[in-house]
Amino acid sequence: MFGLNKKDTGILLVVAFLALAAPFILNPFPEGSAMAQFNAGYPDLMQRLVIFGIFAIGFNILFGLTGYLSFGHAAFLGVGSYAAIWMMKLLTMNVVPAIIVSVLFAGLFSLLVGWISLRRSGIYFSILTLAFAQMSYALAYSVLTPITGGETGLQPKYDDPRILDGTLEAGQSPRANLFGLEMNDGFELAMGNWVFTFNAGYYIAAVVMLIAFYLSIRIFRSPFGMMLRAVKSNQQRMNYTGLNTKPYTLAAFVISGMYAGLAGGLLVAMDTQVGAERMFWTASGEVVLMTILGGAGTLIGPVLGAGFIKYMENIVSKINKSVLEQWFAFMPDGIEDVMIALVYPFVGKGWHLTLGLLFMLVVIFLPGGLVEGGQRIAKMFRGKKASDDTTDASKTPAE
Amino acid sequence: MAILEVKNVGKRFGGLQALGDVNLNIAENSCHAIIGPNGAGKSTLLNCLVGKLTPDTGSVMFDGQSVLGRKPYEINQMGISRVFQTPEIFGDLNVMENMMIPCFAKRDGAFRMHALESIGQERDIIAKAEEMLVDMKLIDKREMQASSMSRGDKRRLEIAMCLAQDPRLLLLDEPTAGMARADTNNTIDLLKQIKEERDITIAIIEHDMHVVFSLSDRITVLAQGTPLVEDTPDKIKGHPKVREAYLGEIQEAA
Amino acid sequence: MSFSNPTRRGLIKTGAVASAGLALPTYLRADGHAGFTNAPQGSTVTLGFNVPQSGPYADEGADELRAYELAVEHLNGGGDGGLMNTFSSDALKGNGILGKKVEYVTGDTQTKSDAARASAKSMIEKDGAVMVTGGSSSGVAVAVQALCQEAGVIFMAGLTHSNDTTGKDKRANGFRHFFNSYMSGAALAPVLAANYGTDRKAYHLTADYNWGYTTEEAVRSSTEAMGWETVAAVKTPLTQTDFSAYIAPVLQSGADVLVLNHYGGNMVNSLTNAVQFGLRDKLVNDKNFEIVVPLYSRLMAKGAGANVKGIFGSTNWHWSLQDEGSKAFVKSFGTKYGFPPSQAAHTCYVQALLYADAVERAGSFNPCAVVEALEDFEFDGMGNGKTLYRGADHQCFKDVLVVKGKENPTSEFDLLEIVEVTPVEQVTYDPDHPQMAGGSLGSCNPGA
Amino acid sequence: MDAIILQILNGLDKGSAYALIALGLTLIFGTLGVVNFAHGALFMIGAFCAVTFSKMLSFSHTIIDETQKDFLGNPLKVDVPYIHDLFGQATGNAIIDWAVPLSILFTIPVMIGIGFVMERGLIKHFYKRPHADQILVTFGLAIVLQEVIKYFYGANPIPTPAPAVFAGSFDFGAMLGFDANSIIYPYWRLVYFAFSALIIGAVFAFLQFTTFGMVVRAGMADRETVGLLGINIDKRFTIMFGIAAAVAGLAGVMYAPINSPNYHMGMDFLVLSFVVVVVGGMGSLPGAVLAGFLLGILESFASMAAVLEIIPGINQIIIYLVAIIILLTRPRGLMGRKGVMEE
Repeated sequence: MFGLNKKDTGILLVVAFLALAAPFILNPFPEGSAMAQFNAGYPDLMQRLVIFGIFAIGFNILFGLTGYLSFGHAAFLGVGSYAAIWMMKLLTMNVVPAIIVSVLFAGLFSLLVGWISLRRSGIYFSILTLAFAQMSYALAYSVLTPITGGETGLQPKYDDPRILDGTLEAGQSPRANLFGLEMNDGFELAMGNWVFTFNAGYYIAAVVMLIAFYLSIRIFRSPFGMMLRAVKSNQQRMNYTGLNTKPYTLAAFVISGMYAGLAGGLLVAMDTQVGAERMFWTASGEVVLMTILGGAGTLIGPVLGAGFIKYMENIVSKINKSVLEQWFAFMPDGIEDVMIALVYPFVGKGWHLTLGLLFMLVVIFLPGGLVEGGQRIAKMFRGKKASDDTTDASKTPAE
Repeated sequence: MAILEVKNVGKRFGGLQALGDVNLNIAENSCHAIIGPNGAGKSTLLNCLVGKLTPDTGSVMFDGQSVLGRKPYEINQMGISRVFQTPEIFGDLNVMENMMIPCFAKRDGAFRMHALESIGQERDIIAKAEEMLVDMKLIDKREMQASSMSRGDKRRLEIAMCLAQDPRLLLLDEPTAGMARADTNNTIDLLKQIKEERDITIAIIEHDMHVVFSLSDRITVLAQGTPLVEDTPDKIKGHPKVREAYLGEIQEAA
Repeated sequence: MSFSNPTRRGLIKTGAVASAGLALPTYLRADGHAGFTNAPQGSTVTLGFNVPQSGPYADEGADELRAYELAVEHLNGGGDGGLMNTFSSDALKGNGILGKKVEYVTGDTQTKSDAARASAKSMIEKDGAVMVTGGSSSGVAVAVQALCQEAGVIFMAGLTHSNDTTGKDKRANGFRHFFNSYMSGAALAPVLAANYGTDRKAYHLTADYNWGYTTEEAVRSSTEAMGWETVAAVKTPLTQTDFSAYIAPVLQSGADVLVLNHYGGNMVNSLTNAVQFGLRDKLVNDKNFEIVVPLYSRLMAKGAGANVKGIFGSTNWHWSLQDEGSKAFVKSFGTKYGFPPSQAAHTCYVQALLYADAVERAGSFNPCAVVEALEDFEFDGMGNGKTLYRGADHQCFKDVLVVKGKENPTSEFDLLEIVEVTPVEQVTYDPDHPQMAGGSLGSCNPGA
Repeated sequence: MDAIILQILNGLDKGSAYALIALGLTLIFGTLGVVNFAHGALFMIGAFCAVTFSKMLSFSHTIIDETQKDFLGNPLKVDVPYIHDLFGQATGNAIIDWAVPLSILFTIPVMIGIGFVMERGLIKHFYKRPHADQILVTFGLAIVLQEVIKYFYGANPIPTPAPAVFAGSFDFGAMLGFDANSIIYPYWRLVYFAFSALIIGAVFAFLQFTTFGMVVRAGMADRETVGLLGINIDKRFTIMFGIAAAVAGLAGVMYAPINSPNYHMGMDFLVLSFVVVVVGGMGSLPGAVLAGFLLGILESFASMAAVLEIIPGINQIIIYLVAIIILLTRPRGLMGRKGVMEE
């Protein structure tokens, strides 16, 4: 189907199902129950999960296939975001032009950065990309304030020109839309104690993510994808086989930069504002972590990694002491206090600690990331028979 | 007619004159060996031919065109393939993929953005790659990861990858270095077969005189960066100058 | 999903039962009948406390959170009632807000606008918060304020000092109790002139982002109006940690006052560096060299240690104030937590109470009703004297404190002493003052 | 002229900090082949060693002073350090005043210990793993370390002053014949400069003139061969990791009075120190030192008001700009070796 083989079609269908059913899957706990704290089925987080999924999928095309570790991809996300918000300020609140322009600008910027950075490889390449991203961040935060809004960022305002849109009614604030369908439109479905939110913005982002994911499968399975893996494996042989590695790596770099721009444009479409912090080096580091955590070079790994980190950031950081008190309320007082004292450093304001520990555990015990973890579990269930079946669904020959 | 003409090539590294004034013609469809003691400049010369190094002086013409100033991949696209001392293959890829890559390079040139096509649909490439694997007796290992093969198989694969591009000139840099006797003999047989079956010129750098004398039509002896003699294998064996510079080694090896 | 704190066990059970049957607090849901986002259902109302819990302002965020917890306790009738006893409005009864028990959710802004918006969105979308408050930087305040305007909830800004928050980036649904750069400049200038004379040459080091720009502009224009001359103004990167390269040339320039338009870690480091360079021991133009820090906070003063001694700055509030409101707040905060509150804690506590009071007076949680109740609301007894929430820009106008680092602190909290309480008249400006120009409030948005 | 001398002085001082941090990083990379993202955290822990040590010195018992009131109007509790009871108030205060220099003695064993534990417990298992894995695991470790520090010490900076004798600044201007006050430099920063020079010199001397150092240098050049000689290079590498940790820690201790330590100061320096190492050439010790000073001086010049007037914002990007230019013109940094970290 869609020019994919059976196995890849399977993966695509699984991801499509997960994306479309996310409002159910992410809200497994009834409202009001103690576990409802772990529900993630609200629009903003669902949107972020798929958008950062796109970011990581794109990063994986560069890092997973060619092995070039860019430490500056957040800059492309930021450039895409700024391009998108300016389209919304100047042209229209419709998200389509914003997203197209964000991909375009990120593509151009990544072409420039890639063209320069790809003159070097290894850590030298990483530092070059890092340097570009840090310069972008520093300038966006300070001297470029007239263009970027600096510290306070940019938001669409009532009195922006927006030449394609009519003037807003007084008191209306500009809202991002897709030909009139507003991003925060939607409805809720209440089933017993469960409430499921279906949000237009999320589904738009999810469809874009599925297209992006489908394209990434196509790239992985294409001769071009094979060339990229060959670059990672042995550049010398590439050169002596009459292949010019520079345009291959540059193309991969630009494609992943465009994915980042797409993610940036979507972020703006879903949440109409940009701040320079999204270009800071830690944001670039985050996408590296997502990709490696999920499983670099695998198709589905980056999506899993992105989901995992964003979930941690948004859910675990909101657990405060009174939530813990409620969880452990059934315990006798003394034990309750001990439990709270034990758990408290790891949640709420300590969520960074949990994240750091998890990185370490995953890298130490699951070098192939979460995908490898899944494979090990699958192997345990399938028993011995599966042990020589190395072509696990989500694995690619890139491993 | 010479397919490769090397004229007055010289190369210095700092204070070291690696190549003095090298003149060398390699005739089309011949097998030409370049021998010489360690440090004679064999590898430097080879690197000058494939674009890894640029000579300070002189010219290198391949089939009437200069190779100087071109990048390795451009020179390869002109029809020169190189086999390395330690097999350079795509270790992370499987054997079939290793084989397909030169086929693509031959068909599509140095770069093509075939990002949305499926490998599975490239039937002509698959057919050609499979044919090469059958020829090289590697077809049973097509799904094997290349880095996990034996050294001899890696060498076969590398040669096969070079041949898949139908090069006019094949450069071999000590193809049997570090090989066991049996593997060496297999490689000699393979190269002999290639020489007979294909329209191809072979240039070989080799230490192992057994290999040199089994394969080559002409031999150039390089010493201290300059060609000492160039002649047929028989004559080289008895040449006094060669004996002087190189004697012990020839006799022991032969 | 949102829980109140003090009497935890009993409450949790009822809370769980109540919300299990009823409230479905996603803002898309409640719209239908109530006509505004996240209309509280059942017997509780949820507020969102969005403060920095990680990153450099985490300690300030922790203090804000303490203040909010205290405010919730007081609103629900617990504790000693705190400022509710001294507040000029007596709408609050200690029975929650409009009879609904106050519950809250917390989130981490990380002092990044993206993270702050994500956290605020989760409060609005997931937890059904009807008001979001908190934060410790202007970037975050502006970003979250814009979000709340779109979503149709009220935003009560925490610590944000840039003119922009109620200037060019003001929004109808957003309110700021904290003072701003203009007020700092206006309050400081006369005190500086009185202490250091009117013939001074100032050298500004300015954090290279919006807040820095507005602060530099404010201090410059007010000091220049007093007769000072500005010799140079150099911008320093936010990520700078060592300011030596910026401080070393100060003396060469012939300046005799250094103004550090820095906040947080930047201010701690630049002040420490400046003192290290011995600037304050120097005599320039036959005058003692002086350093000024326009925006002070006790937490920063603590970070800079002995270096703050004798250095002037301004602050929104300080625990050593002796009016009834301040004393009441210090007492109930100090009794609960064992140390005096910071200005961030004070402004956050007051904001929570002001919101609750406005809802009571409006008789509705509807953001538009709340906006109406808060606009041009005059009150007293909250620690800053008579205060006006101006309707034109949603900025509070009140006395501003000029403080000075204390020479002989008696404890680690006793670092600043109040030099002057600048009366409100002196720091009031027109809503269309050039430093505030460029924005418009729009009108209140109650949500879909 | 005096402005330029001042910025050179400044750059040397700044550069000495960069060089000192980068030195340990490149030492670990050169010997162990490990990209250590936790190096910044080691620097931060060093600074907190100074904080901890001065807290230990001023470990107190509480007496109630009825004559003073605290903020709630209760009698004031006054902390009296035990050290006052031991040595009397004057000597006690003098010891507390000298806490930072004294804490060097405390820091060295602590940091070497942390280095050993890190290397044996974690880093050792990553020698053969890809650099990306090393980066991720050490980055995770860095987060964990800084969160642990934050848990115990909070997020706010903690003032850790230098001894009172070092307060104030030295007037070079007067000495060199310029106007008074035209070139002043704080005593403590001069101490820091001298201290870094000492440490850098000691590390070089250690590697150059001892057998141990010779083996390690050989190991840096060709690990396998040295291993074949039957020398237990692993044990030496563990010791090197301890030394690198100690160097980072010492850089942190002495830095504490310059900038009040906070939990994220390691991350603030991490990117910078990587840039320094890479510009110097991965694994090259002289390269790291040279690049540290170079970037320090350039950064100082870029922050001059006169320069900023011509190119606004140059101070924000100068380091990265220089890094890009150097890497494009010198492929392996200033003094890097071929083939290192290029795959």
